[in-house]
Amino acid sequence: MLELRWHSRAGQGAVTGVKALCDVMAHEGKHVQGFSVYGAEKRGAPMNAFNRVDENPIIDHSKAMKPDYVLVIDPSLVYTDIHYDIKETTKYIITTHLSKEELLEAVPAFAGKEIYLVDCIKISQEEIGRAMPNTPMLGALMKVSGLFEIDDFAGSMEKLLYKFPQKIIDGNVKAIKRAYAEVK
Amino acid sequence: MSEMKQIKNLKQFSTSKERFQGGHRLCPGCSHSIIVREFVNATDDELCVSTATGCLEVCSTIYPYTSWDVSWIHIGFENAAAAISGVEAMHKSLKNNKKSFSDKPMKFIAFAGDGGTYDIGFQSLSGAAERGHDFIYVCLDNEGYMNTGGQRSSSTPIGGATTTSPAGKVSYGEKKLKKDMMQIMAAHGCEYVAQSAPSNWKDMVKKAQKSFAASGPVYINAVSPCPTEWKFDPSMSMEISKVMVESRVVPLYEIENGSKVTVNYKPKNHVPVEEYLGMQGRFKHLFKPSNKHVIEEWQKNVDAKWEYLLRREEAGI
Amino acid sequence: MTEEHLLKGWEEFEPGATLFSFEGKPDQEVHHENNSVQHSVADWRVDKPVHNKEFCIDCQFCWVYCPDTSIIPDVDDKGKGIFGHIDYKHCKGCGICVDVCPTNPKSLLMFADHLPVEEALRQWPEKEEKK
Amino acid sequence: MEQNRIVWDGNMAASQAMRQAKIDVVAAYPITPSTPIVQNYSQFVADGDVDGEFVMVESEHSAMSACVGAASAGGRVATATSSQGYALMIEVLYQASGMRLPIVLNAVNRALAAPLNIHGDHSDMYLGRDAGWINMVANNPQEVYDLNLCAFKIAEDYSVRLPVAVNQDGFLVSHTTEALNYLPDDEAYKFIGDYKPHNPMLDPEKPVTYGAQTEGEWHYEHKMRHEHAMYNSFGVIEKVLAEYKELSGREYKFVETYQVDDAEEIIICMGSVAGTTQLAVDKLRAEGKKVGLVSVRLWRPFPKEELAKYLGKTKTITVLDRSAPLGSTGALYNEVAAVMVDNGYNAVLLNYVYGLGGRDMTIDHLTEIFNSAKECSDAGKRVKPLIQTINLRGKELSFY
Repeated sequence: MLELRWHSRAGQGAVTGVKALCDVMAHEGKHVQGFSVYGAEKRGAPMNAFNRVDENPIIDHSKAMKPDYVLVIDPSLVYTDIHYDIKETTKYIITTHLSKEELLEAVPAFAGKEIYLVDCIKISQEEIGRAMPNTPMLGALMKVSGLFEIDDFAGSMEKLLYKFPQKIIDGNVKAIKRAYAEVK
Repeated sequence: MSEMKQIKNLKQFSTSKERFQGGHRLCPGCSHSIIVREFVNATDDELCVSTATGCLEVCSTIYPYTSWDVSWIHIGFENAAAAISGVEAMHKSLKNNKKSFSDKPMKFIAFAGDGGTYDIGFQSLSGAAERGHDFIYVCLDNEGYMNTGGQRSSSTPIGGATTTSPAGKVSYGEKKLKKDMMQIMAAHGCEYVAQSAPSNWKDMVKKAQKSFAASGPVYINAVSPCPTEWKFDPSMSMEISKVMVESRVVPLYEIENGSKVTVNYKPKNHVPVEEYLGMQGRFKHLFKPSNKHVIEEWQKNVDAKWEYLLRREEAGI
Repeated sequence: MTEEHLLKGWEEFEPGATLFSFEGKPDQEVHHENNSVQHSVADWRVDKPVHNKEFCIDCQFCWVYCPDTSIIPDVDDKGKGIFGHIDYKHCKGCGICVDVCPTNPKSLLMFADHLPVEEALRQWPEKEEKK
Repeated sequence: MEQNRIVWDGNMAASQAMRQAKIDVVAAYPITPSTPIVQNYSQFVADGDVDGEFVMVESEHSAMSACVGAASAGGRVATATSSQGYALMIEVLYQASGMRLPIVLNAVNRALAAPLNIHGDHSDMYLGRDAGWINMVANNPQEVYDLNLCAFKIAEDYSVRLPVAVNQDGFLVSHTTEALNYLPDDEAYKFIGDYKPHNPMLDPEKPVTYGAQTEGEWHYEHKMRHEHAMYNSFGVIEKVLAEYKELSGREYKFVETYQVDDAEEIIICMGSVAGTTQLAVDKLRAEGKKVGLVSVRLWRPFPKEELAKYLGKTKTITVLDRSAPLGSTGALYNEVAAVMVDNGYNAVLLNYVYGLGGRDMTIDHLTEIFNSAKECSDAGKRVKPLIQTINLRGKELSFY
């Protein structure tokens, strides 16, 4: 089973990102589960969302998870505790404008961890026109995980977004591809 | 569209098909059934009626009997308006989808006492009125919870002795003025809001017919003298109702489209409030010298309200 | 007291305790056994109203103000409603019909329930002089 | 039957089933976590995807009242609610069932205040236990969808004519996105069938009175008629579920079981925890432990006979209740205990109060419960307190 944990701020689209990943994976015949931890908090509060993907039906409805990937879509969240319940092989994909060196210096807790960086905020601002780091993060995930060919994934996302104006769809596709190319 | 039934006089009206039958278990002399008959017999349209818990509900449908010759539902004390809004919504839904049971014109009425209107049913009434359902809400206003032994409601007038606002050594009974439901319902933007009294059958029938002709929410405040809890002889119900109108305690007026006030009847001879109060046991204690000030306050309030209505009418707002 | 024939077993009732107003269609005007018109409340009455045709002007006030639907009108040859009869099965003897009767002397008066109507009519008062 | 695969959460699954049922009137009021059902349905209305009336009332009390009015008027009716809203509806839930109106309620289960909590437990479902509704429990979005379609068909069957609640765990199902299969619109509707009105208020040819007062001479008979309909519904529910299996390939039983045949320790539960428990069973079976799972699908009417089939040979039964019983054993425990007594079974019985306010219940917790039960099996008697807690902070707490 593949497990992912998202770290986001309420309103940044982590839940939408979780659902989008579910959609695309389910389309490929996988069993999926997406959920988040809701509270009474409003826009801006740190929050988590989760994905499970498997070949078999997913019947676990607990929140217990040792994620294969930790996705951080708000740059400031690296300073909070995002390291619980991880395993040795857990990979981090982090939205930041910092370089790897700068990040390690700012947050020593990342030392010895497998981290990948990409500036999803900047990418989404430039390609979609607003800070919506969720879809570019999925592009970066495709690169790091190798789950899908990027063109296939971008094509699936394009279909998924059919209800939106063409401009938004195009922007998202561009952002996904750019994050795929830029993640390091 | 339904056609308005021609009702010029009682000779004509009394040929109506009766839609509320005898054999119900209301007290002798109860005004509720008089109002109901004046209302439901004033149209030939098909009717669906909901009724809040209360005297009318209990007494007209004690199993195994129903007094209603039209479809009728009772759910609870506080939800007559919500219940009829559901019936009306179903009617609309079936009509829009060509699944109606009948093409006949259909109207929807909720009857409730003042407890089920002014107090516990207020939210449900406010909601249904705000949503703009095509329904008529008739409050049978007997100024208290008469179904359960005469407790106070927010419709009980000042000085009224009830079992929960009794007069005693240091109390003259109810301390608060009656809630002004007419203005509240007008403020909801109801298409038609009117107050009537059963003793003036022509006024009641006219208002019923205006209600049936409306397509939006309608609120009718029908004052309903209660021989049992107001404490007067059952034969006097219409007498009391008449004095309520003549003394301007119950002005017969209407408010159209939320603002336009018309006073439908202006009594020519001045009947003091004292005369009305003196006819009922519930106000007996007000005639003690120490409580005289309450009667004075009563008269002041009635005069002020009357002046206010006349000025609203004159100003056309 | 409930009529015996209505006391059925649980399996015989309509689900949901619903009641019906009519046997057949409403325009056939045959009331269902569960319509309260089938039920007598005559035993509520202590005094009864008696109608005196001699003074009646068919104003129909008694019809409109009867809370127990117990003034049953007739229709004259012009199609107009006139006084018909009193439905003593449903009249509770409240006396409103007497109170609202405008004639002088009144065309409706209350008498003890056990008094025969003929006797009541014999006791009918004279026209009252205005004071 | 060719089916479409899609990703929905439990709320969307309920909303889509409602859309396919072509409901005549939905009267609803939003409350977390069932709010998305009301929102989704509003969007269907805005997009012209539903033909019926949608009444956005001012409270849950009025929502159910309008549903009762609409159902008695003569058409298909449904709504959704949770928790405090469910509690506000409760008076009218009794009215709906007593008047034998086939309303479908999506009950997205959530804790009851105080203290306030928006997450899933079964306090609200338990509150409605005696309200005379058929209650089914869906453990994931697929089941929410399937049971909704079945609910309309069961409720509207003439011999049943009872309202049906489809329960799902708040957030754990309602807000959890999963892949599921759904029927094409026309097939789903064909399965449910056209609404067959019975004593509609709106038929002027047959005026009907709903909600009369039944005093001493009558009330008992009417309540027992209701009771009879409830027990009688087992057969119809079974038939509808079988028809649905034929159509969709998905099978539902009153009581779902997993590895119970030779099980010495059995957990009995309701709701989404069943899936997690199944994984705990797998884990322990791999270690050679004889454990099993019974998940109750039909909460009312309670399938006593069906349940009895699985409890005769086991050594210890642990019943999980997701609601604080506050002064006694849990409601599900009580049902199970009655089945044991009625059948002369004598396994050790344990009761856990778990998962309140959405507290997590993991495979590890369930393993711990099974292991605790094993100690009773080995001892041949109850060596643990009757009521225990799991994943609760603070000093160990148990009762009886």
